[in-house]
Amino acid sequence: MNKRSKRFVAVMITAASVLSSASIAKAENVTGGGASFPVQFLTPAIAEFNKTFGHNLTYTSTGSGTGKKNFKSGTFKFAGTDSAVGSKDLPTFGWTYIPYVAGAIAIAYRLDELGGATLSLSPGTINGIFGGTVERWNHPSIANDIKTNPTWANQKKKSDVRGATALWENISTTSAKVTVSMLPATLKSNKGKKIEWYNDKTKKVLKSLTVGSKAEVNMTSRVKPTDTFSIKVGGKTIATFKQVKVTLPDRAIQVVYRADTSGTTNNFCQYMKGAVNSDWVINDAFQSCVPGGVTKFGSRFVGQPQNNNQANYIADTNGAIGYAEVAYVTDPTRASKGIRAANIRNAAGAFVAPTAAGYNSHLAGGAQDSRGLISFDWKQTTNKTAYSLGAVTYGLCQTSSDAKNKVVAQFFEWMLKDFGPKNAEALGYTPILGASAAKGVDLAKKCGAG
Amino acid sequence: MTQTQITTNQSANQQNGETSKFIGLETQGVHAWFGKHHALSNVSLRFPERTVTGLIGPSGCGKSTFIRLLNRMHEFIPSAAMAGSVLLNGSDIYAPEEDPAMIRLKVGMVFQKPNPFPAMTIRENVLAGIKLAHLKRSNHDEIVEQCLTRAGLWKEVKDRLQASGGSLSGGQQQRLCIARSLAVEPQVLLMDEPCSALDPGSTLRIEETIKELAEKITVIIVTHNMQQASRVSDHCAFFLTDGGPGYLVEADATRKMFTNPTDSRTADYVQGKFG
Amino acid sequence: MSTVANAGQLTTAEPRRPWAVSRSKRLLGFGRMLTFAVAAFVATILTPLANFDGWAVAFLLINLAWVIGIASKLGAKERRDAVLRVVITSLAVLAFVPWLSILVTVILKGYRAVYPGYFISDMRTSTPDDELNIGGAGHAIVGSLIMVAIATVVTLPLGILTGIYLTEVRGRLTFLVRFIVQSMAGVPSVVAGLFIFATVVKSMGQYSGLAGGLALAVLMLPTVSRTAEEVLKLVPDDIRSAGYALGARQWRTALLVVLPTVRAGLSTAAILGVARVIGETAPLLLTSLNTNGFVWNPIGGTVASLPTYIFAMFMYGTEYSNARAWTGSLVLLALVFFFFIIARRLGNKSALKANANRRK
Amino acid sequence: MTIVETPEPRQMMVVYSRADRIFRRIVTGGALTSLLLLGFITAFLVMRSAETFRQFGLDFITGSEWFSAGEDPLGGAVEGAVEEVDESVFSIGPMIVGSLVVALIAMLIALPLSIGGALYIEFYAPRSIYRVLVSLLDLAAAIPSLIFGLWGIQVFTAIGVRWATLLNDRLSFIPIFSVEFENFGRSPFVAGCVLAALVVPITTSVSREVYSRTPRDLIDTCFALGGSKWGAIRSVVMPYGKSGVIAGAMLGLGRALGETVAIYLMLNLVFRYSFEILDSAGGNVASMIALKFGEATDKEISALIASGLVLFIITLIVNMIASSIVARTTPRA
Repeated sequence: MNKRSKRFVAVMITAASVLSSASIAKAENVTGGGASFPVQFLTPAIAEFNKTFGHNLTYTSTGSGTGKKNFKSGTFKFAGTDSAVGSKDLPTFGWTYIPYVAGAIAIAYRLDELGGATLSLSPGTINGIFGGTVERWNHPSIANDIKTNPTWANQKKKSDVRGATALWENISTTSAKVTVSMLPATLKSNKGKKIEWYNDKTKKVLKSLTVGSKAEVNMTSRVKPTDTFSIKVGGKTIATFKQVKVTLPDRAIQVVYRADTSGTTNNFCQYMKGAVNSDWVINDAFQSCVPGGVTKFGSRFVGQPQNNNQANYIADTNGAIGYAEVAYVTDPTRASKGIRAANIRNAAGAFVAPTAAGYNSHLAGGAQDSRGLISFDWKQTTNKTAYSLGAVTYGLCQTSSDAKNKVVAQFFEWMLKDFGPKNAEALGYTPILGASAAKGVDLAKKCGAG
Repeated sequence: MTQTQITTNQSANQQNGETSKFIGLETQGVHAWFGKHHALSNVSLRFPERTVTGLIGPSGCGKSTFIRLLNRMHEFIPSAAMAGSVLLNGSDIYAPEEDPAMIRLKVGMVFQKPNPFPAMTIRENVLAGIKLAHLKRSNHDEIVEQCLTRAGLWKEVKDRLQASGGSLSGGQQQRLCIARSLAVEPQVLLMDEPCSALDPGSTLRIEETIKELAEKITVIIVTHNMQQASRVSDHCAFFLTDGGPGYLVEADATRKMFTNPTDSRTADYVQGKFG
Repeated sequence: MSTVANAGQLTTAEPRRPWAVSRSKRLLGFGRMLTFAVAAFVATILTPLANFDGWAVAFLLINLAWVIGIASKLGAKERRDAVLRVVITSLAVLAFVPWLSILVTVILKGYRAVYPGYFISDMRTSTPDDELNIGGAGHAIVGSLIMVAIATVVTLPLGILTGIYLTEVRGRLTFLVRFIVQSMAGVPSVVAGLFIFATVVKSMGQYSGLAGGLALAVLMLPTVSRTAEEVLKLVPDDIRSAGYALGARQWRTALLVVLPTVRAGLSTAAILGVARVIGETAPLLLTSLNTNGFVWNPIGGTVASLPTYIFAMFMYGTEYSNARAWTGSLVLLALVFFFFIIARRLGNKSALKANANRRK
Repeated sequence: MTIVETPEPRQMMVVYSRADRIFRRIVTGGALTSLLLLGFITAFLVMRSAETFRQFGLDFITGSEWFSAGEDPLGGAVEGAVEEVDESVFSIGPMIVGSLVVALIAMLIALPLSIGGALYIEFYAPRSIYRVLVSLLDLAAAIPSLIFGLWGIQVFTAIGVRWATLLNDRLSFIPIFSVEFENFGRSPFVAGCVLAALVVPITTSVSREVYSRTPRDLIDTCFALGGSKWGAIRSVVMPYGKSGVIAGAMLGLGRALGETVAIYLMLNLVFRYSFEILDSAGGNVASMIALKFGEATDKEISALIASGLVLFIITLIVNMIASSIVARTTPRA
């Protein structure tokens, strides 16, 4: 054996030992796949799970339909889906649904003329835009929504306190709510300091709180449209809100939809049909769910494959609007290009931002059946905090006793109890909480239980 | 036209190896066609043993076709046909029960362009026939040396037997091809214009080789070159065509053909009056 | 004669190249190009032309204008020649620009996520959005190589047999086989994927490296068969005749003489086939899918591959995942180039080279 | 001279020994595998798409609507949801037309570039970089289309949109350059440009190959007769290489028609016949298959396979034309 081949063998042995040590004994290879909607939640979850428990779980985003078919044929040990399993895809073996995470779908847009202000849209306007009747941004229905929900914009480019942010929400034309949220480190270093809602014009403190252990605190106050307000932490300003006069430009609206068939589209269409206009058709293809189809709109409606391309296109195009899972909209790279998520008016008449809290509030108003499926209630006329547009995504697992199924059970239980509540929100998703989570854990325990 | 015969003055001689006794090679009324084209008509010839027979004649007179008929290489051309018989040791090589591969083993061939096997070394080239025909030989080194010596190449290549056959000069390559043909111990060696692609120096060497070979085996050589025919051959056969199929004009001892031919056309041709 | 005597005395001749372009002329040409480049830059500022592509167009137009301008001084023939020269050079530049742009893009965007671990670690415990010095594409590289190996093992014998059939055996179906092989080169890759999905994946009940390899084999077979045929055709008939004349049977001639002669060429055929299929994405999305970890078992479920890895990283849609996608592209391109260079070197070594040249 | 009767020719058949016959049988078997494979693929496509063709007939090819009724979506979260009447309609007319349009755009751009590139390499490039150029060209032909797609969407789209805007500004009076909506990013034109970039190396490579086989003495003769380069190229090289260039173009066209990933990323698919090439609305069969596959119902999968069959037949025809041109015109050695 010459020197070079000796070195080669040495390298191979090292590589082999590295690889074998990575796959600890009893580690299970478990393959699953399906819906692309939860991918940005599932990917970090799986990485963390594999790291913690030493297994090798894989999830490939193939779309819910393929996921369900592969689950039925046993090709996937577990699957993810945003919709119920159809009669043709019902597996012949024992199986169960597990609701494990949800996510708000944002109406994402970019309109530079707004100067970063957040748009508020009523269901009627959304119907007009996505149904093709509202063609330009200065359409009266959009202007009207702004009038009923004046836009307050943060004038301060950068918060003076690192890791602390403030969010403004209108409660009515004369009152507003401010939510201050802080990262754990910021919370620690600012403990005991005062959070103040300060009126810059009258130089008065409207509300004041002390930084405690809660990462998110709310303050509500009456406001005058002409005043300017600062939110301060320990005397340092983190945001300055001012009602901005928005002049809507005479610019064409470019609707950007998902070109591929997807559960996101399906859930968007469910919302449109349930909460907005019953003419909509529930379908995985956007072209098929708009009343009358999009063909007649030609290139004014543009399809993009996959969430990220759709979100990129909106972020790159002034005047574009579309729908996408929140995680793809709040991403800093795209946000810096000017993509924003609109507030949507709910059945109770309030304009709500696509947050985990808002969507959870909406889900809490729905019902859950014995299979774990959560149904939406579009008519929650008293729930002012609900953000109604979103999707719940389910895991599918086999109940037969099998080491791999047990790993799947462990995985879903861990996500519901541990990973989800801790991380879902930061990843742009909505954790399943409360009774639904308890039900989910029960269902997860059925996997591999025999 | 009278049938021409070259009679042998030597009796059939014993050959080495497992091959059957060599009685002689002769053709009887051989014709050849390419599709509808009648290329060669009615050639009857007998080749004296351990001599060199030169086949001469102008281009297109069917010499090459004829020589390829002698070891069944003719049939590789699609649409080729023949008539008559070619007798090797008294039996027709075109008889249905004859195995062409066995015929070719007894009747070797050297081609116009040197064609050593490019992927083989000089040594492997010499032994190629043994390997290809699946012959059982144990004395490989001996065969290599013997064949290369007979082909007049041994001194030049003995130190680089492992070099590629393609690394030799054209003349050396052709001698390598001769050595390769000798390794399977043929009774007859056909040479189809073996020097036409070579320079005069190499040609001379090959001609010497041919003369030496004829001490042991029968050589049949097609050549365009009158000087070459007169230098190397013991007998000559003159082919001609009048636009139709080629035919044999006459065959005789070379000296007679070049000095006192029977047919006037032969005289004209060997004197270079046409061709 | 005196002229002859003079000629004889010229023993030390200086080598000269009267046709060469002089130094000053070259400098002049360079200066002219520089001037045009600046002019083109000015044009991009003053006209709607923008960016590098606009500059290039302006540059070419100015060149063309100059040639037509000076051409008025020339005869009709020279004028046509000069214009043709600029037009053809421009077209050639335009033909090469996209691919150079791709090369530059892949390198510039791809080098970010390169670190030694990229080649040996997988994504089992890391996310596409993690720091770029965590995780890697080792599993995808291994998966790609396994699938390509399967495709090669399946295709090479079939391709070579087809090549031998077309050149040595030449049976009754020669025309049909050649025709079908050429037609198969046009099977859209997504159709090949659908076919293997419906047959192999469905019957095995799982996605697998084997299925992926077979899908690639469908796409690779025509390339290999055709190249094999081309290479075998280059073997001069003399060589075959020499084999037969030595008393060899056809099969021994084919296997012991013809095939060894084109060994290098056949390796080239295989490698060209590999280079052709290693970047195929669509069929793998339907047959082998993707996974996060190393999978060595070709029938043990989903397997990652470089194309599906790149695709998944790109679709994940974050800054870091995008960087990973480009690094994957860099690795993929490097692999393709690597195979190509091997093919080239083998091709150059080919014993047939000399023969092929002689034929020309 | 006695006239010799010419005997009947004895037809000669190459007789093979047993070993040879076995060898030939094995080789033939290997070669027939390719035939069988293609047969299997075709049979599979025909079988799996039969349902679709039975239901929609020719409308599948001429119609322009694609609607897949989903299977009881989550909205009705009740056990055993009611099966509705299946209203699915599948037809791919605009996708076929769109595939042809994009491929034609690609070829129109690629062809002059390829011919120019090939002529440059063979007749203008300095000899010192000739080999480098040829190698680069072959390498370019091997770049995976996925990378073209990434490059297209992240680098080229911006450039393509600028060109499209310019074309639209100046030439919108020509119908194909007019747009309904000023949105050029995902138009057949931009996608066609990327496809052209993908096809150029292939067609250039083939053309160059053919040009390089132009007999040198013909060109030299041309020069010796006082001809210019222009004359040599026009009167010797171009006619000699014409069929090769056409064959190369057909190969490129076949590739352009079947391309999936690059188009998947670059083109907005709309089920409507559209010939406005700057408008972000086009069609493509291959990428439609990829787009619809993930969430497809069983019936939709049959329709997708039927689309695959149609695409297959189209590319097959193109390739047949290409190979027959090649077969007819390959210079005989």
